[in-house]
Amino acid sequence: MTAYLAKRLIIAALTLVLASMVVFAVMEVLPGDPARLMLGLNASADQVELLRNQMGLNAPLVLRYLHWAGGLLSLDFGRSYTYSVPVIDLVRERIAVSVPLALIALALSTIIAIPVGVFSASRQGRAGDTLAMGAAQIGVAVPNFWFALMLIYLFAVWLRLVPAGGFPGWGAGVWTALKSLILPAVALALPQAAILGRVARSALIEVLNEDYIRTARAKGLPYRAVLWRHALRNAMIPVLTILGLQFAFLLAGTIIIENVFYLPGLGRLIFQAITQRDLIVVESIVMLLVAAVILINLLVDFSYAIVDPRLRGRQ
Amino acid sequence: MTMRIDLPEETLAGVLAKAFGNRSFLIGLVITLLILAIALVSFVWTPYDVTRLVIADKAQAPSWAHWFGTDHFGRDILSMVVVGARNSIAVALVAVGIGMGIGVPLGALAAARGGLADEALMRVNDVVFAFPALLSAIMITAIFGPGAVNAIIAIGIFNIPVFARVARAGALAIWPREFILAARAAGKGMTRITVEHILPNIATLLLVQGTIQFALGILAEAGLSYVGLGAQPPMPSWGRMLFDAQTRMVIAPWMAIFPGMAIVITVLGLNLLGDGIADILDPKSRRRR
Amino acid sequence: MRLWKTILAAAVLSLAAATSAFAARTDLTLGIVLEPPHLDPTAGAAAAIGEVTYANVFEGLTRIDDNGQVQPALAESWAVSDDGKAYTFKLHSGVKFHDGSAFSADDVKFSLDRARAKDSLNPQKQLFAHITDVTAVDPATVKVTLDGPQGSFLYDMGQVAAVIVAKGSADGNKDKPIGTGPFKLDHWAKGSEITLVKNPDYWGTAAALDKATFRIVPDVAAAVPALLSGDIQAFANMPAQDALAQIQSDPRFSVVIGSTEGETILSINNKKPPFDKLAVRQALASAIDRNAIIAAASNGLGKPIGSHFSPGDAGYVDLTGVYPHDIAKAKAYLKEAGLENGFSATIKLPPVPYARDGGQVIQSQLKEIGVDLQIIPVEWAEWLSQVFTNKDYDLTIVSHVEPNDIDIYSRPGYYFQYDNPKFNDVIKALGTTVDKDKRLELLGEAQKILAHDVPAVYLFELPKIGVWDAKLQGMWTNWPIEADDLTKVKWTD
Amino acid sequence: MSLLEIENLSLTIGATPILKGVELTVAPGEVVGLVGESGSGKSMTALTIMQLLPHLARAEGRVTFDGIDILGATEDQMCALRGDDIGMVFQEPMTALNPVKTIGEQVAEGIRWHAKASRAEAEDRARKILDRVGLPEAKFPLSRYPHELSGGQRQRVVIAIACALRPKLLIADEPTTALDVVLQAQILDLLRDLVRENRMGLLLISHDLAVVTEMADRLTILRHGEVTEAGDTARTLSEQQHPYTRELALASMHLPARPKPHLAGSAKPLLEVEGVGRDYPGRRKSLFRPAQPIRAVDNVSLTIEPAQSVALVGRSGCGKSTLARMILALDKPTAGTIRFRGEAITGKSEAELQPARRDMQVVFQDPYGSFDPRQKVEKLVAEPLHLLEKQPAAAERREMVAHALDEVGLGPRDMDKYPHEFSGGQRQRLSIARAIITRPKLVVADEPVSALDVSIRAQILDLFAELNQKLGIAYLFITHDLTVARAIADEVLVMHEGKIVERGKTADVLDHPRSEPARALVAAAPDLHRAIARRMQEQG
Repeated sequence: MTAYLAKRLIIAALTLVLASMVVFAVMEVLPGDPARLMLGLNASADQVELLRNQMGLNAPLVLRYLHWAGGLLSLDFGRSYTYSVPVIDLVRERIAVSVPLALIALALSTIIAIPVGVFSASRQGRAGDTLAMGAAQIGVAVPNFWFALMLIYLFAVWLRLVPAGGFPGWGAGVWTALKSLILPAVALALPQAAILGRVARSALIEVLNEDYIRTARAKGLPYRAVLWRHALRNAMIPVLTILGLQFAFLLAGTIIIENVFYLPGLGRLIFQAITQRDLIVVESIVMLLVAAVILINLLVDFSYAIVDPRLRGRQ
Repeated sequence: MTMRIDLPEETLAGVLAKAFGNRSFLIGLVITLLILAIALVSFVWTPYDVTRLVIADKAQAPSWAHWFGTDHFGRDILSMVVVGARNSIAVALVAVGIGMGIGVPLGALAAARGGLADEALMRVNDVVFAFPALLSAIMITAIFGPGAVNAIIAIGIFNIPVFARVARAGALAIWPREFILAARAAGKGMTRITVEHILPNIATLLLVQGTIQFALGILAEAGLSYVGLGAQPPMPSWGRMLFDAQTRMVIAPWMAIFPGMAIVITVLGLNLLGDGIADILDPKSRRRR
Repeated sequence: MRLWKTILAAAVLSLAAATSAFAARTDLTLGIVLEPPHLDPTAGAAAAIGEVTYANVFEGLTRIDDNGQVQPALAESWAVSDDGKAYTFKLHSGVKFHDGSAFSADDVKFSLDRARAKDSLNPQKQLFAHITDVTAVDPATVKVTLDGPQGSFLYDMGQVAAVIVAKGSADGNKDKPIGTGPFKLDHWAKGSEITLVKNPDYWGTAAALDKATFRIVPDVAAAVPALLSGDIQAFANMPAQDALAQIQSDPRFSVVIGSTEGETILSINNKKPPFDKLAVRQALASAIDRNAIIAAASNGLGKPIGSHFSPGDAGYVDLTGVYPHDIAKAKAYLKEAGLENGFSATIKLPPVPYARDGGQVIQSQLKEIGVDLQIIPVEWAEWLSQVFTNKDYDLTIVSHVEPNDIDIYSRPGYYFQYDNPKFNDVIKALGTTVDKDKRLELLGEAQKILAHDVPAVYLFELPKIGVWDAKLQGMWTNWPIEADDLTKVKWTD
Repeated sequence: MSLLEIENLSLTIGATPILKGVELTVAPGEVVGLVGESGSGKSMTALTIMQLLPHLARAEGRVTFDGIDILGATEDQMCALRGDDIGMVFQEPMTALNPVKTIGEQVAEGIRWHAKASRAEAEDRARKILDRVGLPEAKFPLSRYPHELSGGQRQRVVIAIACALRPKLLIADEPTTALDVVLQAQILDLLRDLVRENRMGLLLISHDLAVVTEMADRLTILRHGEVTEAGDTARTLSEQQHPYTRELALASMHLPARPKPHLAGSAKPLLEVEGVGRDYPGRRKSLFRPAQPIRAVDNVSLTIEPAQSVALVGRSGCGKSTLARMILALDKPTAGTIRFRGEAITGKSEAELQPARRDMQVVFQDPYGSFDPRQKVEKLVAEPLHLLEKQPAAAERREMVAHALDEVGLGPRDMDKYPHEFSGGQRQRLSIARAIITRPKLVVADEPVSALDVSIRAQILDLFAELNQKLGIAYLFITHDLTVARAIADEVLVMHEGKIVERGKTADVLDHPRSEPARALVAAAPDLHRAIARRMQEQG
């Protein structure tokens, strides 16, 4: 077990090094000058040059990379150009929004998708199944900002149950903070639930043809119990794969929802950092995202082993 | 020795007979052809000229004059949906093509080789997957310049990791099967086995993933217009019509409803077509009455 | 039973009325679209920095009020020498910075010297270019000497970048702003909101509000529901565009359309053929219908302009009649330039609504005279490097929001690449004239030259769409300077 | 009143008729055999009793169990019966258990459901029944997972599940078909004891006459959904009144004609295997002790001469399939060398193996798994042609495939069909066609007939014999069934726990086995003659 873990960690480290080089090179090649962006139209050329020196942008490429990469090792991500604040603090605030939001959205999507998948699989080919899968189809294609705005006008403007947006911070009380994450999580959960539902259905249909389902029924278990106790767990592997992919996407791919609900999430920070050419922040966040994706994949692989004992032997 | 591939060819008559018996294939085909026909017609004629702005009749509700109403520049939304079909479908389809073209072989190779190659490929996949889409979009604009064609490259790149992962998972399930052992006993190498046995058996899987990525591709094209990728005005695209509608949802909801419906119908059509094709290719499917 | 119900209802009603009577609200949540990168107005050009801090957290020697007039601020009064080269400011006494340290003439000297130093990164460094010496005569008096008369000096000292900072806290202002204003920073949740609280020992008249929160609402579509749901009570400049009609009809809100200093123009690369020919520029000006652009790109709000001058400012001359919208005349101009069957060019558009929408309108308008425009959307970073620094563009659309900036057409190396000696002389004269009427006359002449020579096609002035709760008072109508001055804002009922 | 009564039962699924006028009764404590080939509807009869039929099935007639009308019963009533009063054991042990649940959970589940027992009580009863079926707690704790057990052990767990609540009727659908003869004998003994102990009725379904004769008091023979004959086992099988009964009996004792057996020593060996071994990395039990490797094949040596037919016999798990795969160069041995036609094939690259592969081909056991479902027969059978130096033109390829199909008794028009359109027996013929298309010198057949019905098995063995005579192809048969070895092989090697324990002429080894494992195999192998003789004595 530990040998396997060690191997995965070494490979993860190599990947992170590869990612750091790639993102650093990309940021170097990207057009646009951070200093000019900060000083604006009226600043003179030499003022811009002065700022570039101050920010160390004119230092030789390799030196800057080593300095930045060295900092990463000691978890010192350096200071943001535009915010002039340590990147760690910036990112920590954003993670405090994006990670809970992603988890809630995933939980919602799973709670919706699994029962729909089970319902559809048990009525394969019949009316209920085609209806559910048709709805899932629409769920994928509906632009989620459209659905988000419907939610806002219904629950925030008309019913005033939840705030229209913004994030008061966990300091303002867990419930108040959670309340501001409910609508965005629902808006994110819809398309994900649609995709997850389809995958769960096809995985379940395959499992229902297996012999051990017949053995379970021969034991006298009603069909419903067989579905939930025996079939579902065997269909978890493809479902877990999709969940892993979705969690990685939900971390930083939700800029539209973050904008519509004006949430200080990771997605918006990356968007701002890229458009402001805040190199240090972009580079650090991409590294965090790569590390997150690697970690998520590791967790998904371990979850495979938890779900399916046959895979435990391999590790 | 030239590489002769024995792909599962069907006699044309057999396929057609089976195809036209298949309900989802038929519906899917009709919808897809309808949309393609509309898009082609738009080269020749559209109810109104999409390039002309008529500020006077700005943001009008659907009426007999403008079936789908007008947008914030007074342009006829029906004409824009029709013309926009060309660009959105082309971008999304080719992008799915790129994603499949590069992603599937990578995934299949990773599954076939296993060991270090598999691990390396999957980790590179992780990096590409974690890379913010906007960053690669700007890179592409910087290198290849703006425009619709380069949006295809950008969205294509987003699709590669997804198809690689799906193809790898599918292939891993097929490799241990006994008929693969038989193929190895017939002296076939890894590449030939992948092409002749692995790919046909995961085709259905890829088709389903393809239709999902198609829908996401159309929506992604909207996000790219921020950095200049995707169709430039006056050429409309569904993605950008939604992008513009975003700020005028309350006063002119039809600006978002009709392009949104166009996307849903196209995706629905393609899905049914995909499911239909998957059924037809699957030799076990009886011809459904 | 019925009697009992009426008593209960009456009690409830009176209770509600009572509570709201004596505890008038003292907190306010404003919406802003762009988040300031930091809070030090002397170290960054982003307009959002000034919008939050000007007059609230930081103060200068003088202050610009909502009519664009210069008012005293930290300087109680001032005396100008006859030759107009020396200003002696009398400072208020008993003024303290937010960190408790005392304010004195030394801070003024420190701030002005810091801004005009060789290695200064002050975004408006040119405001301090003429200062030769700053001496603190005594703790309450400062004498500033210039290399020559500077007509707009008092106006310049009221600008956002000219606020007075303390030596001890100057470098930390980006994250922990220490000023002398009626409010001080309470908390900044990056990406979410900036909260200011009342400064208890403010030297001047205290503010009515105890707490003011600037909530960042980046998405236009989110602004309207935020307002309707009561999350946000005021937008100094709301990006409502088309949703405005809906809010105007709502009695809970008052909608006040004002002006800004933002001259929205179609900038032309004057050195690049065929735009180096006047006739071509005249053709463009005549082909463009300003009202159509305003209707499409700015929801019908904002006044058309004929030159680089904001209608709200003193000295404005209406020159929109110089090239009225006239397709035939535009074609004639093209013919005169030898390009009767038109030509093609590119237009680079930064990522702001007035540019991305305005560009499409201009594209379709110029099409009618055979000018075929290819739209190239760019990000701000690319706009600054391609257009502003490298002059690699044909046409672009941008709004110059800097106040009092007609002199940019005389700056060497500016992206218009326009060099008109006659115009440069007028600007030089303006710089040294102190007399008010003479300045207005010179400003008028400068406007006329630009209007006729069309180095850029002048479209419209960006409107200020003020939307706030009907029971709120004291918000600015116009934006002579981009600032949300909350000093006089209070709830009425 | 007998326990189970089936009168005039007819069943259709969708449009296809499955059963017509089936009659069957089972009394408490009685063992009734239901015999028939695949497709005869015997499994469907069982599923009708359990009401586990597919969605489109329609059954008519009368089925009563213990006085309850099964066909009219509601799903809840059936749920109450299943697992409590009627237990069922299935054919394929490898897939009958839920891979992700422990054996304890799967056995206790039925008990908790029916007896509403607490967890502890249910687990305790589970331990008892598992011990009773031969899986003592010491070696097989409840926490074990199915994949950690062998085929035989898993079948015992299925039996434990079926008998956990002492059912009145046990239905066993081909319970031992997938097991080797020794295991089969043990499982049948177990079933016999359980029936006697609990006075259960047992409906034993099988295609193997010998097994049914040993177990059943009465038997019913089914063909295409209709009962051809029923009655007392010994009398029915000895008198063989119905022609189909006679045909079945003959087929199960059939020996293909092999005029000229090929004796060893008469020519240069085609295949030489010397000191070959194969180790697999064992699971590391604890962090400190290194995992000791599992030795699947241990120092095996053998030779096969051209046109000679050799059988490799042994119980499942003895390493015979591993050896076969190494001979086919589909797996690399960890020790020893294999030479084919004089050249070594161990340690060679895939390219260098091409000529060797041309002369050796393989036939697999599972007719359903050994064909790519997406390709047509023409492509599948022609696959080995890839090995030829000169690739034949398309027309010539079709000609060669047609010829190969003809040789195995199939027609040219079968070329354009898909694998799923053939029966198990026909598919095995396709497998053989694929194997002989390149005229190989050696064909390795891994359990080629164990999944087939008796009559089809006879035809396939005839085909093998005929091809051996006509084309001079040498065979290496891997099987656990001695009747197959006796039918087809000149020589027999007996393999036990990775080693060859005995080798000799077929008759010598099978009639006078010397080594202990060989003797156990011979004793356990069911033989129809012996079974009928013994049954006659008992019933007098």
